[in-house]
Amino acid sequence: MRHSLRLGLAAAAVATATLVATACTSSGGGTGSPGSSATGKAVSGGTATYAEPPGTTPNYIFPMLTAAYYSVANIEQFQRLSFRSLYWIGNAQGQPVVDPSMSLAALPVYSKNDSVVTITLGNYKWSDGEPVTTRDVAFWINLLKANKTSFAAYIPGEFPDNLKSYKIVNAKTIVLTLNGSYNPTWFTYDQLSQITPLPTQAWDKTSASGKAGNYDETTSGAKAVFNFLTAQSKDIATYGTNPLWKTVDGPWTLASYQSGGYAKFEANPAYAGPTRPKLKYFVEQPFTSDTAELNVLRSGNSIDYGYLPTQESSQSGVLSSQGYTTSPWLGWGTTYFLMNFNNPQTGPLIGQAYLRQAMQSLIDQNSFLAGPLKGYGSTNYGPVPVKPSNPYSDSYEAKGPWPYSPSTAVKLLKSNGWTVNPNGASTCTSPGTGAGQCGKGIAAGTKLSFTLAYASGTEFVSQEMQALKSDFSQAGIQVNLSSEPFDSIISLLTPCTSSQSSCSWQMLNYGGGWTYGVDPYPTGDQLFETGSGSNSSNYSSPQANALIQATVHGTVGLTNYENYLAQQAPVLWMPQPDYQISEISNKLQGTSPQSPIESLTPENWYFTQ
Amino acid sequence: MNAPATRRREEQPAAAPVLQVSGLDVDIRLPSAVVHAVQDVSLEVWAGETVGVVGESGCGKSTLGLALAGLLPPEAETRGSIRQDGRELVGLRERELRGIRGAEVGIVFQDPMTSLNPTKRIGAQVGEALRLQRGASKAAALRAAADMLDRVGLPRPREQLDRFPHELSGGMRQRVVIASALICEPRVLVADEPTTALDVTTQAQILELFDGLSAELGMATLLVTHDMGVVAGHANRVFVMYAGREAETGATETIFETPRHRYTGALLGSILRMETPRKSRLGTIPGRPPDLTAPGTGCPFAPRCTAASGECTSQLPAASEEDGHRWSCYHPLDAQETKRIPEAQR
Amino acid sequence: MIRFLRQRCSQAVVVLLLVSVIVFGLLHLLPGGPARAILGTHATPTNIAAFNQQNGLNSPVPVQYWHWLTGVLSGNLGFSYVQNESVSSLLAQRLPKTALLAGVSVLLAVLIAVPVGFFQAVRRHRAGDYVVTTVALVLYSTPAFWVGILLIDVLAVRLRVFPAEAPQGSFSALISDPQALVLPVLTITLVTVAGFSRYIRSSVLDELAQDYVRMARSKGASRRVILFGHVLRNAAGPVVTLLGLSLPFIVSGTLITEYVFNYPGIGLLAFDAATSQDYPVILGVVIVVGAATVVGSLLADITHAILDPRVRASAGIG
Amino acid sequence: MSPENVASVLGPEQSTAEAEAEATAGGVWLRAFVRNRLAVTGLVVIVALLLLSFVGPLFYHTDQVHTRLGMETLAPGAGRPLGTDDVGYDELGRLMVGGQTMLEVAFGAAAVAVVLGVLWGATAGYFGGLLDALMMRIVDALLAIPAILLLLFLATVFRPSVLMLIIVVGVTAWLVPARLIRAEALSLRSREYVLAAKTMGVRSPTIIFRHIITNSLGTILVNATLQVADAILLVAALSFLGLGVAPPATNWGAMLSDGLNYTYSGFWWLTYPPGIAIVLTVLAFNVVGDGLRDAFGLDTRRG
Repeated sequence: MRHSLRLGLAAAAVATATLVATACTSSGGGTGSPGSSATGKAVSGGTATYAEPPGTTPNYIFPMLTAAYYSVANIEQFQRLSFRSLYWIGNAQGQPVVDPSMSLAALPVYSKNDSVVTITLGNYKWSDGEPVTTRDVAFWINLLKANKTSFAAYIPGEFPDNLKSYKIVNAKTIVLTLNGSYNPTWFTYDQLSQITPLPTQAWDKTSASGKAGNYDETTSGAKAVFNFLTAQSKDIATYGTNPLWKTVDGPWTLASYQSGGYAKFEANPAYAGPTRPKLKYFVEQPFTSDTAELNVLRSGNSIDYGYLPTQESSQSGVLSSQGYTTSPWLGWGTTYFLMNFNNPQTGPLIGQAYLRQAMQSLIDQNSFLAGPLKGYGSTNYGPVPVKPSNPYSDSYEAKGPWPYSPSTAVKLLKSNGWTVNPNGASTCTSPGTGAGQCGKGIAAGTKLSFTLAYASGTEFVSQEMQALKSDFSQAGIQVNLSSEPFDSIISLLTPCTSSQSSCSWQMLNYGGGWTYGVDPYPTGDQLFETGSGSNSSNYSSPQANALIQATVHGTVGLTNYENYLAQQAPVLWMPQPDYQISEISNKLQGTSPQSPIESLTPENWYFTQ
Repeated sequence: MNAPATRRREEQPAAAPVLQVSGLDVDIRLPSAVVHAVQDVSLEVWAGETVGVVGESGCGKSTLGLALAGLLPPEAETRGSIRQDGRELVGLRERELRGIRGAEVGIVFQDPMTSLNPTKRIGAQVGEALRLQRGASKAAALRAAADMLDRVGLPRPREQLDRFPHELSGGMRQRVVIASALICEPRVLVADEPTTALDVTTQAQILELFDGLSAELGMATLLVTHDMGVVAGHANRVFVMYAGREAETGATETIFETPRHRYTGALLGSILRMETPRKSRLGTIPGRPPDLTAPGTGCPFAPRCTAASGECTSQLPAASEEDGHRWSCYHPLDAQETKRIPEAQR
Repeated sequence: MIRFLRQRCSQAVVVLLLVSVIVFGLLHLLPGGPARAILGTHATPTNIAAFNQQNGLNSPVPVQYWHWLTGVLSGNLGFSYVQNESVSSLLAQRLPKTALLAGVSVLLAVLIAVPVGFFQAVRRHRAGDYVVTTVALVLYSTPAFWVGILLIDVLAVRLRVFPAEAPQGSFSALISDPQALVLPVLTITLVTVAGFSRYIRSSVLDELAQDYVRMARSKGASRRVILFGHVLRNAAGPVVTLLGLSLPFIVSGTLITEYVFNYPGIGLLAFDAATSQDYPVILGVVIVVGAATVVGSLLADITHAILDPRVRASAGIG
Repeated sequence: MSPENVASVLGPEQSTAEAEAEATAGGVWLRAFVRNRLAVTGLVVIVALLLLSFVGPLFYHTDQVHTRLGMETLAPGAGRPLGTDDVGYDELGRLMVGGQTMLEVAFGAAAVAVVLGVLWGATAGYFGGLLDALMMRIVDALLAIPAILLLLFLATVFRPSVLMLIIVVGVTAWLVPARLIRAEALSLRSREYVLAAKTMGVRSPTIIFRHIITNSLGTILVNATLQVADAILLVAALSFLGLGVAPPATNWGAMLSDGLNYTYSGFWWLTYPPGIAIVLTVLAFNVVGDGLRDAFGLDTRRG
């Protein structure tokens, strides 16, 4: 089970599972992209069915959503089919960069020392025939300004707080004036890519029967409009029929929806993008478990675009004889699990870099890759993944400063005042803060013992955790495992202070890490900066903060930041599993590349005879 | 309904008994053992006659009754002969037996509370045999049922047809049971402890009903009971059973006045210890009936018999007969001993 | 009969009230109480405090109970923040699907179990009885999910006779594709038949041992007449009661089966709710299933009373 | 053939004789049970599984602590009679460890359920009246809630552990014994010896323990046996739904559902051993329960 949730910030930030690199070395989208080997003549029409892995079902249609609904399944795989954002991440090579041809606007122009942004819209139309205008962009900005705390992707200090004013120059051009200078890449990727123009002519109203107006121009009006649209979005039973959701600028219109995540989209003939849908319908179908999905995949042809559960990857051959092509899908993110720096018992231990580094040295990523992940993933030693291929990662992360080496771990512990007790619990025998001593807050006799709660339901995570417990014992680090449902794990993910009862967790693994969806430019300002909303492990390092700020406000690259965090191991880096091992029917073409931010573009898909 | 019965009666030579049992053995096979429930029993019942079969619990008398009605379980093995109006019943197949049960042989069981199907209406239950055996229509069966209920003395018989058993008292239910056993006017009626579950007044009424009906229908009635009092008033002849065997048989007066078998004597003697003879139970004879799974070689009553001698335990006594009075005992009661049984009981 | 109905119905009302008390109790058992249950796991302490204030959750428990109960009675079972839908609307969508699955399965189970149970009783302790008893016991002892997966493996994947998945989408899509219902129905039926037939076997054996059966035989009734004319109706009473009582067990089996076959019913709803700590939904399902069970056993008892005049007469039992 | 069946076939006479014959031999039910070959086989199976789980590890040493990635999902072979599981544990050793958990939980839950149910049922049945009505309505209400739903709920509130499973399963399973014992108590309380005890001023708890519960021991024992079987199935279902115990602890249900992740990879040694262990155990307890019930001559439809 992969949980491609991206939780926003407000309540319990953090995102998750997935991503990156593949063990297969082929370029781009992995092995055997179906698109490259068309076997028959393209036909138009037909219904393509996409299998939704368990726990990744859509249930919220209004794009300005609250934290509880903030997920890949809702945004990239549901809303974006109908409502496009200003900038589309993911190019034809499957890299996490802006694709201007798919974007509603041309690349922005920065001026005045990168403090003013000029955005020019392309020729897109709403399905009711109205053009997509800068007024629609302003509609989004107005709603956001009035309701920013309700929007999951809002981070205090960032958009729209960093927006001084905007000015509509004409129907196609809008100018944003910022409160300072920003790194243009960061601003485009992590701020502007969130802006989703909304159909003012249909949505700028406060009741279903009311007429659309300009309510959003006052704060109270914008609140009323937001509340109305939110309420409509909570009426899930009407998703297929509510006329509100029929005004779209994307290639697909929701035709019907069932609670539980079954969604049927109909092609939008008015879509003005580069590729118009050839399929008539696109269906997303939920599954309760990987096994249920595989059962269906194995027993017939009702799924056109499914996936192979990692543990059953040996079935690839059988499925290939059934007319499916295996195609690993690499996501853009990093995988790790958390250690709580503020836990009253184990916080002082976690605060010691040498101990974190020792633990990182005990994680046998290659074994995990070969075993539980069956080769569908890649090693991962830092915040910026090496795969999919991208302009940001540094070769330092390729091998990482702390590859698997139990002897290094033992050495690190011994040289810092610990008596190592393999298969038991190592004890601190040289307390104190001097060199070669255990460190601050660690008393003599302290034992290395932690509890680690991990999310149940994902076979490879469970395997990894069992192996990790076993490996850690080599250096006398005791890990007591408990498995809990994903949701109960992530409900603990919120920054805390040692006096709070919510800080009682010691280690948590929700089976993922961070998906760079909100922030495709992976700066870490949300993850590792002191006090940031998604810094759930309460890591705090002045040096890390400085390096992060440099990436946001300056034009410095990411290298210093990412290498420092790889070396410090503020979280324990884990191998990066592929987002999913897609199984795509040979009859379905045009599916390559698979988006690094996990969005779906069925408008590119078509059946062959 | 009277027509066929009358015809049958005419066909039978009056000189032959309706029911003739000879050398009957019934073994019941259990997984662990074989119960020799009935051994070498011979008896005859004539039309209009009532024979009382008496004995303690476990003496085989009910098994005998079931054998006569062809109702033994599949685990039972029957040898010997049972003739009803000259027709051999032993060895008949289930299908053939089915045609005899209810039509030629009726049976009334002990407990009227459980003998009736709780979910079927009285009328249907009484008329059932007629529908099964004679193929009567529903309406005809109901009409006949009402007649029969009337004959067994159920008040307002027509109203009772639509009622359910639980709405009736015990005595009324037993009348219903009797009516359903007699609806086809069978040649033989086996009444297995028909009054045990009833109160004293009802007992008397039911027994009188039997007397009347067996005379009226010319049935051969076998009255199975443990109650000597019942036998005294309502049987023409008595058949005393012990451990699956005949102990003594003869005319009712003979048995009561000059019992020869010591078991019969004990049965009669046991009554006097009870304050109300009619309620007497036979469990008051010292000792326990023998284990029917492993019968010994001698007289089965020997272990409980005060007069038992060596020969009693080694060999089965042969039957002695005198004017239709038959007993199997090495040390029969003499007149002196008989006198000690109080007059009231004879 | 009227007295019986009145008595039995008032009993059912008491039980229903107790079910509601239990559910209300569960709501309060949660860490964070009902506020956490209703607002979801993402609620902050501040949210919870505000919610408690707003909804009178600081008032005495009986008062809260009354408010909650009147809400439930007017169809307000709360809102699922996880599913983004009101619980009653979720249940309204899912309940018919489960009712269909469970209904068909149970009907089939009864249709199979009754003759099988009769057969076993009649052939008691003979080869046929032993074979059927063994098969039934093995099925009864096998976890339902394994039965389902083995069926899929053989019938869907290897032989490709039936689809491995229940139809998705709306209720009409469900009934328009009966093929896809076969395996889920078969799974529940197999597991249920096993228990039912054992029970019916004993039930019929008990009836066959009754005096009235011997009485019927003594009237010359054939085995067929005895079984269908006499025993059936008497044995049906306990079977109907069993049906009423086994509703919760059937729901349990349905839950597992829905999970295995990806069947969008209330079992799946409850399971998803449990793994995502969506308490309003779990409790909504509990209360609806509880009510259905109570009503089911009420109906069963009434049917029993219709079948068995004695029950009607002895109102006020237990 | 069981005694009550004989009784039903033969009518009152022979059964009395038969019963008396047995009574003289003493140990009526024990003899009847021992004669039931199927039930004895069941008992043997249970003992064998207990030995396998609890004594087996003393003779068959495996490392159930350290995972061996690279040795995972190996087919049975020399030194690993049942192959290895998905993290490299020896499957046979795993079966023993899983059996311990499974049987501990099943016995524990059955014990909790029976104790709770017996006390509740005996109290309700003995006192009768309004108290009885109220107590039994509570049972009805709880019975109306499917155990698995309740378990799903409880399992999300409490962390899964052996003790938690015992309590949670026990707490949902006590209703049936409560009903059975209540019915027994209702009939026992009007018996002469109970009435006598009452008039002599014996305290109610004493009567409940000495007379009601003692005389219901047959029913209790039969039900306890069946409870064990049900608990195993329930725990298996919970494990399948992901609510079992945390690794490296395991139970047969968890092993089976883990193995089912590999259904199509053909790793039969991951599913069949734990699956068959579950089926065998449940089957054995059912057979023993039936045997006991027959031996005690209890109504076949109860318990």
